[in-house]
Amino acid sequence: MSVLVDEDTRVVVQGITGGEGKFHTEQMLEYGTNVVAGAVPGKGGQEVAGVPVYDTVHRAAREEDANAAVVFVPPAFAADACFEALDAPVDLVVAITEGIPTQDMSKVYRKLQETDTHLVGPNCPGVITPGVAKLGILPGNIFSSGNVGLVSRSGTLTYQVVDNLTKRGLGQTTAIGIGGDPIIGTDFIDALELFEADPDTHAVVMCGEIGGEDEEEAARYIGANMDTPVVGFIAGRTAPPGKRMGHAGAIVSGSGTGTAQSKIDALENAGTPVGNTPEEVADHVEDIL
Amino acid sequence: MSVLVDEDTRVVVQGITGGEGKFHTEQMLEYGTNVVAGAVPGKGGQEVAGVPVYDTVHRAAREEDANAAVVFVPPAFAADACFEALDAPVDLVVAITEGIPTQDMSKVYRKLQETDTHLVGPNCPGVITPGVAKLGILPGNIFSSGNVGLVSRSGTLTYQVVDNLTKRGLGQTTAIGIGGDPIIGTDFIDALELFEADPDTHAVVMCGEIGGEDEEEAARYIGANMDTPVVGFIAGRTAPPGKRMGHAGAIVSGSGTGTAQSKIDALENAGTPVGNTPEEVADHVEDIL
Amino acid sequence: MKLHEYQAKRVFAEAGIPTPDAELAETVDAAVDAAEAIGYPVAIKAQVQVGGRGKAGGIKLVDDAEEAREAAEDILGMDLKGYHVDRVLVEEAVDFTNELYVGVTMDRGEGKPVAMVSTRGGVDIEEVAAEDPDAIAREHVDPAFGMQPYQARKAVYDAGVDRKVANDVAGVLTTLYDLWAAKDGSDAEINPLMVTADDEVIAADAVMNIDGDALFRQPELAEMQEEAAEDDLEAKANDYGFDYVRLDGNVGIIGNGAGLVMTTLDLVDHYGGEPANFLDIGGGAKAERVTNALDMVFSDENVDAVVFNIFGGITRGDEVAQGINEALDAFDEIPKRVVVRLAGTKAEEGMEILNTDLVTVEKTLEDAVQRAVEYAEEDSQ
Amino acid sequence: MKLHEYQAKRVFAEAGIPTPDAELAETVDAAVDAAEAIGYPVAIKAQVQVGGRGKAGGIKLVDDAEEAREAAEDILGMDLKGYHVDRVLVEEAVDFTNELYVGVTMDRGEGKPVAMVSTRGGVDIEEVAAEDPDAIAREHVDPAFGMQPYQARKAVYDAGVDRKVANDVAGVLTTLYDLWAAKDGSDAEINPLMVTADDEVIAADAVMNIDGDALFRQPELAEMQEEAAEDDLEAKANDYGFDYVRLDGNVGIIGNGAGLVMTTLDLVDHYGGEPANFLDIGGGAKAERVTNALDMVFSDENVDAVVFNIFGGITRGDEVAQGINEALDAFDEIPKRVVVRLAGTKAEEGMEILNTDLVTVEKTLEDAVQRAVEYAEEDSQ
Repeated sequence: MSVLVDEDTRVVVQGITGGEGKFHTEQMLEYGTNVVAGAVPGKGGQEVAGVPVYDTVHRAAREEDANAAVVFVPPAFAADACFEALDAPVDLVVAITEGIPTQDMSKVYRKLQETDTHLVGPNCPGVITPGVAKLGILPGNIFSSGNVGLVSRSGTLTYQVVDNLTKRGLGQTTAIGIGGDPIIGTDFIDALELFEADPDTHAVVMCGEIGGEDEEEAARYIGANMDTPVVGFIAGRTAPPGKRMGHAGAIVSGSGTGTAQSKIDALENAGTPVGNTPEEVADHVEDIL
Repeated sequence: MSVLVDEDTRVVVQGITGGEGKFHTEQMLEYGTNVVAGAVPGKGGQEVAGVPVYDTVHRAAREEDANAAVVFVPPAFAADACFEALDAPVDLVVAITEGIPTQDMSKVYRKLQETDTHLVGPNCPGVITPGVAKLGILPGNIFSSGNVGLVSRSGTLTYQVVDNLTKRGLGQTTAIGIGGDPIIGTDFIDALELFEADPDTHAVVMCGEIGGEDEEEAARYIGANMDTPVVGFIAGRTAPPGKRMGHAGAIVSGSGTGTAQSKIDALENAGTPVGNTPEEVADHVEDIL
Repeated sequence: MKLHEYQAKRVFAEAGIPTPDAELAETVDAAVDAAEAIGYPVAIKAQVQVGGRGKAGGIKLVDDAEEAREAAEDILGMDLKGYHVDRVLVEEAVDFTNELYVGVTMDRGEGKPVAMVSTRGGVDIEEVAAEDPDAIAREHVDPAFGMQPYQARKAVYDAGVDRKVANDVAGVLTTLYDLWAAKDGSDAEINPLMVTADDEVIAADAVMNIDGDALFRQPELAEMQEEAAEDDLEAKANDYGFDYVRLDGNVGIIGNGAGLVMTTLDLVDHYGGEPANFLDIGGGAKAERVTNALDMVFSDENVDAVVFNIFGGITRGDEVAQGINEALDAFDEIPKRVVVRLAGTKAEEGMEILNTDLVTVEKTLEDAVQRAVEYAEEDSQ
Repeated sequence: MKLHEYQAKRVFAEAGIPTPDAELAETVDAAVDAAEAIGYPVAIKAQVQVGGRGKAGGIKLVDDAEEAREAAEDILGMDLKGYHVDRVLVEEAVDFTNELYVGVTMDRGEGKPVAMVSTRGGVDIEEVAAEDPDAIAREHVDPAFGMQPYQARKAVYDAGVDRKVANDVAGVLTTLYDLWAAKDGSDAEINPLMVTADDEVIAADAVMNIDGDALFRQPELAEMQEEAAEDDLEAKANDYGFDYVRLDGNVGIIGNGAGLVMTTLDLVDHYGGEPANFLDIGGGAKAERVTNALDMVFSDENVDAVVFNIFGGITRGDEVAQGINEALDAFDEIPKRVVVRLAGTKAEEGMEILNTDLVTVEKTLEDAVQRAVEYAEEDSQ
């Protein structure tokens, strides 16, 4: 089993005719993902990598029974693309786009609360159920099928941690890159809840980073609600307070919470071991399984 | 028993310091309504008719345990007053104000869907549970306590019908003037549902008028869901198509539905007798009880 | 409040919706000059606020100055469905390959705005809606969020608009929605939205109705409001602030509250009479309004008798009675017999005050209506 | 993007928020002239984009021309927390009886905007928030509806603002929210919002930060963006479009993706080294960006060795390797030793391409970091 993505996931790619959209559609197809349609206004009737393109997501969903959307639309139009996917509706929207204005995402987030759709991202690498399908830009070859769920705010850090797991033979049920933006759809707690409910996920790796309170809240959730063991990793231990490190999320306010140490403490208090290095994360997972 | 308004209803009057607000607060108090507070920005600390005034509805609700609001605020500010009452929150908002811009009400209606509050009106005479309390501008003396529920789109027509009922000794559980505006909170179906659930309401009188489809929809609801007998009345049989008769609602499009006849037919098809005159309405109720 | 076509087009053009070259003219000479300046063919269009102007001869297409003069002479001053034409819009005739419809209105039933697109433009859209509802794509809008760009595209593609102009039509629809929302529109329509051979879109007609309750915050639009060129009595009612509709019968009706007044009309009919009008004096009616209402009904030469039916809530019976007495006192001879029925707040006090030398008093609605119907029959001229 | 105080005040004033009389000056003479024109007392305020200017000597209150000249001489050209002061705002000193705080920001945790009001204005509001959270009234706003008037009033009354100015303060807060929403603000603050003896309110300071991701649709604000008067290397990073933070250590770090680069920093620390910087070259990095990144790190005289850590997703290892070869080929002598680790998309191809005469190649992150820490120790100057 898996979460969010499985054999029945039928994907429409929004922005499939753009450079990134086309490249990653090919990559997704190559990985075995069931990409059934593209959606680009004005490009209906065309084909990209053998996939039919429609003018609207609604039509793609209707004609091809798409139930998931991946958004490769430029930032200025990406919030509208998310609204469209939520309205179609599809069950899962994975928004890859980086640089969406925060106020746009605040409105998307507001709409999201009224739907049953899962939105992953934006500014995220996507979701992969190894051996089954990937939605997004994750490099498929480093993943392997197994019993570890993974949720991470950071893209390439996810790959690093997965690489360490896979090389030890610790395969994954599903890996979810939730993205590092100030406002995201699926957060740590949503992902942890999904993994907790998945009988095949025997351990979860959660990769956080400095900034915000999401890891602290996730730690409280783990302590109160989870039977599945969790292993943590927190990036940004050496980040100086007050400096922004790339991600909008990765800023330390210097006020106690939001620092790497407060997150590590919160996780450890919830009984979640935290690795100092990606290798140590794999060590902990190995100990558990 | 009754619906919407009972002994536990504690009222805050929004706009209590205005001419109408003050007059009808006195009338409501005289009728025995438990008016516990007023709310007018900048007038906190004053008193009107012995009732303490607060700057915000939230404070009035907090300090005086108000659970219902009556809105006597001028049209330009009335939608904001409704938002405030919904947010406080109170269980019931009765908006008396006439002339609220329709787009404002569309937004209030949108917000209303996310709450558990009943909004009655706007542009309505209010709600009365005879002998217990009245919220609004209805003349208390024509009502009497009994087993008939009443719901009406029109103010003075309500009084006329009630007068006919009362003079026959047919008292009321609760009478609800839902208002004649294009967009209202509680509609016929909402009111019918409340009366259906009230064991003390043995018959319901529903007064409709030309325009819109609400009576037709209510008729379908009655046919499918109601055990409590309903008697109908429809104003505007002689109205020529295409002319607007006062209420924004009272316009006949000439397209078959929305006419008095289509509404009468719909009600009669649902087994609901329709009176030709207010007297005949009382006749039908008398036959039923 | 309805805007004239020329006003609506100005509002649309300012917002960036393409409209044809046009000029307003109040005289035949001005119309011909405008036609010459714009270049033929041009359309000469009566500026009156009724639908179906074309069929009624209010729109003419002309190819030269002579035809322009003839058309302007015909249209200026004509009576169009009861409206006097005192202005024409002289407008570039657009060469089109297709006529679309786009519109925005409030869906009462849903309590939210709806945007509409159809490829069946250029004809009466209500007929299309009745015959073939699927020919109109409808997209409901969340009023809190406003129309999202994808919604405009969805409506346009759902309607089957050609992909070559879909983007432009979606743009026009988005602008139209934003205008509708910003200007407190009740309806905003472009019918037809023409598509030219070059795949350009242009608003060949424009409808914009404004929510009268919102005019207080739309000062620019409120200024566009003109004296209604309507029936004199309806204009008078407007000045008095009454809701008034003139009908064909001879029983004058005055009351408070639309539902009760309609019921009074229905009862007149029920008892064999014919209502002469609908007149709602509204809530809280004081003496002056009562006087004005009687003036209204007495001014209608069709009226043979009057029923005055007040059920007080806000409105106080004693004040109404006072008003009736004062109003009727002012006449040397009261022109029609008046039957009065008061109920509700201060009704008993009112009944006592009423001067029965001037009016007939009845206690119930049914009796009052029957009496007025009798009087009207007796006094029928 | 941060606006300067004078820019934010202009934006606020245009929207109708009262601000003091003020003039911008770039020279001492201009500052004195401005002070004379405004009338004493005036405040001379350094225009640099850091907080705590007052404590650091960047704001002076003066009573005559002599004091104005002295203050302008002191402030213009001073170094304020690493920023060079080349402009001062000369501003009417407002006589106040009370100092309030009003602000609007995005609450990340809730995913929605929050408006804030406090009567504890004029001091560091973050300290107030930490010590006495209840001293700040917070009102969350539904981003679809925008802030409703009652919400502004509620926040103002909840904060305990005096009833006499409550309405005006609520008006300022509403305007501030609308500005924040219309201009894609990340934070908008007035601290202090002064209350005068006449019960007028006036924005004595102004903060407006704009969401950098939204500048594409805020052309007027984008124009206000100035060359950062920052650390040269940070300015360079900005030109290159890198996320870059300079630190105190001697191990230069280049990587792709914020989380991975932070992790690389953490590992340098873990293995006993000290990171010299955070440099994220972002996704899809091609040869030119690699060259620029190496140029950045080599330009930092503190750097003794470099670790280049790429995990490809969008980014292709072969392209990165190509870029590294090209960049290093251009040097007669490579200034620091570079350890490269490639993983993910096309990593193996990349490893084969890499010229091991120019760089040290390691297969794992841990090995790469350890090797770079060793090199940095060996080559420490």
